Amino acid sequence: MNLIGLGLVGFSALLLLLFSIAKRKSPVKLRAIPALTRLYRAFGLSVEDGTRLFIALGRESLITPNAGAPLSGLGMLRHLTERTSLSDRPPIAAAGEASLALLAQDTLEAGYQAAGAGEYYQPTTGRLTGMTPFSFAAGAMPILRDESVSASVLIGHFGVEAALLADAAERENAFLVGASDDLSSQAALYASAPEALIGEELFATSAYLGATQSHTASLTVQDILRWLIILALLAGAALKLLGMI
Amino acid sequence: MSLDFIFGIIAFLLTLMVFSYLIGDNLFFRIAIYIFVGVAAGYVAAVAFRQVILPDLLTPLVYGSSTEKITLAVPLLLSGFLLMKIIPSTSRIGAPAMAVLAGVGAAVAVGGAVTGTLFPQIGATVDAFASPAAFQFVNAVIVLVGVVFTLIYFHFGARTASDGSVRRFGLIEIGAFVGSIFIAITLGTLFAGVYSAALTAFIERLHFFGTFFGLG
Amino acid sequence: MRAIAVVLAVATGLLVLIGYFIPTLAPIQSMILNWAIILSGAAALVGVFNLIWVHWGKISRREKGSLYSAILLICLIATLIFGMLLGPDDSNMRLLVNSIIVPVEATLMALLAVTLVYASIRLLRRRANLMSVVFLATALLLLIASATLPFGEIGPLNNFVRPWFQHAWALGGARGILIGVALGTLMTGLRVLFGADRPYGGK
Amino acid sequence: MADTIKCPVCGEINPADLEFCQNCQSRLQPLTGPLRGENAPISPGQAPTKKVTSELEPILPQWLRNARQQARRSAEEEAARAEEKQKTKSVPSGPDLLAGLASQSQEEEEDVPDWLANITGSPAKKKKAEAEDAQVKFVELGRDEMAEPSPSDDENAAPSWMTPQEPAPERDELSDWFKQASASASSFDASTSLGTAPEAAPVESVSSEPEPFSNFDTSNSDWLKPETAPLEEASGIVHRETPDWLKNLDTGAPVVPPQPPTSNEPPAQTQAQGDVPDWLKSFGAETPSAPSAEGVPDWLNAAAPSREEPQAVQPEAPSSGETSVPSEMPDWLASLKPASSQPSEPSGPATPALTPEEPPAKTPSASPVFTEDAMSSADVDAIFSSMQMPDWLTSVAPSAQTSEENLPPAAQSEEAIAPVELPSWVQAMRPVEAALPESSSGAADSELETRGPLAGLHGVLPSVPGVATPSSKPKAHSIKLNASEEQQAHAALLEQILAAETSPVPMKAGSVVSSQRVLRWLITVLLGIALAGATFVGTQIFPLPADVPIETSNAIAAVEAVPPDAPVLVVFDYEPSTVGEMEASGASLMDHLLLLKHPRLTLISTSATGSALAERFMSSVLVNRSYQRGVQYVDLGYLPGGLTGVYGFTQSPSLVMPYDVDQGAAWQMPPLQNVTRLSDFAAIIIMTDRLESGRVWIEQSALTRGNASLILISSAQAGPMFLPYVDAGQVNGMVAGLNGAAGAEQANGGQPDSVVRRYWDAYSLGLLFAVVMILLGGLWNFALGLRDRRAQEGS
Repeated sequence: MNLIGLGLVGFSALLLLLFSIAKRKSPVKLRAIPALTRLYRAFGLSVEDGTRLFIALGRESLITPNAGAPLSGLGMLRHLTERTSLSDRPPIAAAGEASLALLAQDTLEAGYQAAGAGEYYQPTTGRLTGMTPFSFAAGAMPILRDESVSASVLIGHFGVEAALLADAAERENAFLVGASDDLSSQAALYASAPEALIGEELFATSAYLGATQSHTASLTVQDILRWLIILALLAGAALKLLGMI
Repeated sequence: MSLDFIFGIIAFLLTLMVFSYLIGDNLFFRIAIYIFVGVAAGYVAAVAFRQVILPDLLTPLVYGSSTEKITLAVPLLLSGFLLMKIIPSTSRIGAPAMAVLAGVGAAVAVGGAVTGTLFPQIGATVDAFASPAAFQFVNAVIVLVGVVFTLIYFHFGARTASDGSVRRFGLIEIGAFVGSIFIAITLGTLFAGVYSAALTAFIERLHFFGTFFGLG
Repeated sequence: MRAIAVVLAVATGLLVLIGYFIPTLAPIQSMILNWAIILSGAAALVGVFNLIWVHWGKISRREKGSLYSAILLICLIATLIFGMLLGPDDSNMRLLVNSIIVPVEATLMALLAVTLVYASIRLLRRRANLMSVVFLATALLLLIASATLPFGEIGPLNNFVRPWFQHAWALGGARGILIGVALGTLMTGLRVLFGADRPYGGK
Repeated sequence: MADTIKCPVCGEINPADLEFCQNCQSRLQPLTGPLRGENAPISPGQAPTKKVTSELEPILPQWLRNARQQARRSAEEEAARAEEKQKTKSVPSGPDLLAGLASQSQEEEEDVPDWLANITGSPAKKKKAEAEDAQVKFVELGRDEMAEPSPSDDENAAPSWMTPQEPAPERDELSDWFKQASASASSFDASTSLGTAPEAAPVESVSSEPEPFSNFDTSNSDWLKPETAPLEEASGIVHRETPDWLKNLDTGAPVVPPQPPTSNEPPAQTQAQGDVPDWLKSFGAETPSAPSAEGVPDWLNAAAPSREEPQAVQPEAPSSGETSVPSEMPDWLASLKPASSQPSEPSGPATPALTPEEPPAKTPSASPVFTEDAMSSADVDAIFSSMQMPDWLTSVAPSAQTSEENLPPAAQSEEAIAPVELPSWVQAMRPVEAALPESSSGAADSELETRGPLAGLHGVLPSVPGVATPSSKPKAHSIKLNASEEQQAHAALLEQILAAETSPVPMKAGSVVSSQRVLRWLITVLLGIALAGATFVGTQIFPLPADVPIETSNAIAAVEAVPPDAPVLVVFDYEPSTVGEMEASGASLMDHLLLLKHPRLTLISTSATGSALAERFMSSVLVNRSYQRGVQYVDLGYLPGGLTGVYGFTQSPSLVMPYDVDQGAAWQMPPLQNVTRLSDFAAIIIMTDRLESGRVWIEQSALTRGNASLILISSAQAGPMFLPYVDAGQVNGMVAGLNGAAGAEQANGGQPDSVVRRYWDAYSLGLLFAVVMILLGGLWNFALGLRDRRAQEGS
């Protein structure tokens, strides 16, 4: 089983490298995700009307199996910062775990520098709003109300406390997209968030918001692995029925 | 007046102040959550120091063996870099420490995804067909169909249709539609569970009130 | 410094990753993971100072809500000092947790009971599609199946429908979502390990 | 003299005898000739030197003295005849543009010889009128285009600045001077005057001067009212009566000059002086410069007379072959030369050099700019409308539009295109009005640009027939965007996107926001009343589910399988937010376990607050079992590191967590007697509210727990996600939420004071309340959602 796992990781890495380096004749076409389309538009509008973007990265530690979601959120934060760093009100990133908040600060600073506006970076735009799940949500709720936030993104690992942030955003008539890798949180966000990303869509935000080729290559590799897993499921079920495994 | 009674009154007042959010955002709710955030942060930081930094880093460095000291030199150095992030002007020094955290986190995420989710979930889906019971078999088929179509739902690759719109291959669109139904059923089921948990919390708070006032 | 950071991230990450599949590297993996645990503990302290820095700035600039920031700072510093001196397992600290953290968090959770009902009512106004209809129908079915009536249970719902949905119908979608999340996590982690994504800064 | 003349304007070749171009109707024959020698023109404002010729008589030859006396006698007889004529004939008052010269011309007519009288014929008027109309139209249309003059133009075109032109003393001198001229007329050599062009420049200059006035509505412009009143009166006189000398111009045949009596001077004089303001009399030049009074230098006003006086000799236009005129050109007439530097050859007039008198000609140039802009430039209109403009400026546009409306359709149609093709600021730069006198006088050898930004400049483009023809309509330029269908489609798409982006997003109406608030309050009140009633009253009318879930039954069986006094590891891995549910969920099972097996408990937590919650659980939920820390149970506290910490603990628990919360040697304490590994525990109970943390324990402990049973106590929100592990056998049993706890309570005897029993009524009520609210509210909002969608599709 270990070798299979290692082989799967190696195969995935190889595909990712190939699709990241290979030059395509035509750009990769991705299915429409209405939530991300509206999110992209909300970013533009918030920059135009001088309001603020708020990105919540969740409260999960980086050294857990759920680190993928916050890492994806950091990737989106980077691209977002590059595009909105010069707006009247720069975006604010909040985290519920200390190391994640520090990474958010580094990501923001790198985004400002990439945009040629490194001197405008403010460390206070990357915040630790709380160090427990609900204290993180409670600490982030005033930001939605007091700092003229017009668009919010919850992307990372959240619990059901994400529903409180979605409710606070609706009270302020602010646009919000919720994306969590936690199933209970997804259920709560599907009902309470104006827009919700389901499951794997969370990891596609960077590619949909105009990131590098490696992000679109990731989605291509995910599609390939997806069909391999489907084949494995069908084959495994058939073999199991036949008693061959 | 005992300390428990004083803290009981504080708990009651804080509960009442947070409940006031149902009326709308107000001063009392703000005060309650800022107290809560401050206490929670202080408590977690104290836990991190007393149960992580002290026993795992400082104590071994003082009382540990030379091997332990050498081994802990790296995290000690990286922790020193990390503490530089307290001051914005020296925050860049903490980059290597954050890089270690990010690298380890990515590795744990990849390892956990493969060994903790992919293999177990695929295995459990396939193993369900081992049951001879008809009802179990039906359930296994439902689960398999649900897994397959849910995976199809997430397929990202698309192509430009004749009408100019970007869509997925026809069969994939059909499969995605079926998958969306399974996803809706799953999220609906989980939503019921989330509401049950929140409702139980509500009831528990009401019982707290009842206990505080000697009711119920 | 940035180059060193990239090298450290890739090297430590690959060692930990390989340790999952090659048992001989497990000790190195365990050692690096312990380093990461210590670093996350140190990061918690830095994070607390970050929290103090943000709210102290609000107070010094006399921004809106600086009163709340002052309250937060007082509570934070007091809890931090007493927690470090007495330890989090001290009875007084536990009393603090049970009288402040538990009631507030439990009440915030209780607020969700109202919030979720309100959100469910508004859902079809926001997204009037089949998926939302199925979502609500399933939720209502499971809620009814979870309750009992004064005259007794709602037989089939409690005994058959609820378990069947939880064991079969919801399970398929849940597994599909979890597998999809795992695929996304795999790719995201690999991008960080390749240095394509550098959340720790850099280009 | 050449046989043909090339039109200086359009380049058309015309016969030499034509005065006007066959193509563009521009004047071909210069009307004035050069003035030389003693006849050199006086500079502007310079008074002619008085000549007392009587002092020279003694030195004159006899024949000349006789001639002078005859001349005096004849002059006296003529004066007497003139007086008689005056009695029977009304005073011929010249047109307003000649008003200033009327008396002067009449004065001249006293002694003016026949040749001079003949030039006051109707043709001269016709030429003047044509040229004047041309200039008025030019000003109005922005280019040299002949059109019918509008009455208003005619009136406004009246060069009222001419009225105060004649200083009385000069007139006296002129009369004397003319007497001498007439007396010595016969002695002049005709050859000297041959080929000298008739002096048309003054006429042209005169006709060009009305430009500023032709475009100003004097009735609206306050700043003009003081002067326009007399001007309009003067013009009225013009229309009532045309002087004979002007009538005669109509017939080219030389007529016997009338002998205007000198007595008709005073009336004309009085009328002119009576109508004209004093300041105007004293300094008539201010009148023409008045429209451009702002920014017009004084020298400009001073220059005006030099362009007016030629009007006096305008009747000389037709070359009658008289030779005495040039040689005997009076000083005041000589002063015209600078104003209209005329070439000697009409066929090829030299380009006039810039003379100090040219700048004055620029004076009117301000008026076409204003009128053109007001008429054709919306930009300037916008600018003017947005700024504080003086009254005189605001009054420009209406008058311009008036004159525009008076144009014939053809002229308007051309006008409708031409100005638009030229930005107003470019039009404002055109020296058209300044250059036109020369152009119309045919003084330009090179091509005169009358259109576009180069209008008024000479020689910038070659004179090619058919090019830059004033009367030709401008080429029709297609205004259609030269873009492919695809480009236009993209442009339309971009337009739609921009429209969507920039379209104002309607803010939620206050009523909507308040309705949401009311809905929240309604839910809060109804749910609060239902739950509080059931809680505080303590009803137990809702029975607990009789049917126990399979996973719960398995959990109960696993608990009952634990040996007595066996070590059991309890993992507290939930947040304070779910403490109520978790304590209710785990209370029955844990109580059942402690009641039956009296296990030795080891508590550990993987959340920072878990340790406190564990103590709370032991001291509140299980208070009846009176477990003491350090005796029946040990609390290892917080296990940091998440996955890594759990992994390490499952591998070697005593090494990872050697101390309890009181910093005692945990593994030496009674609850952990003979326990060194995870497999030494009889059971592992995981109390969690999250799939992730529970999954970590399940997966990490799978290889090291041995025969220890794994039991999950989960929150309802994570319960369904653990079912696969239960079904797969990785977990021996699970109690999920209050429903699972109800089943566990059944096994525990269903005690009425159990937590689940006390919660159940409120719980069932809350569930049913949610069902009713979501069903009714959902249907209502579904209908509203469909309505909104239709509205959006409709829009």
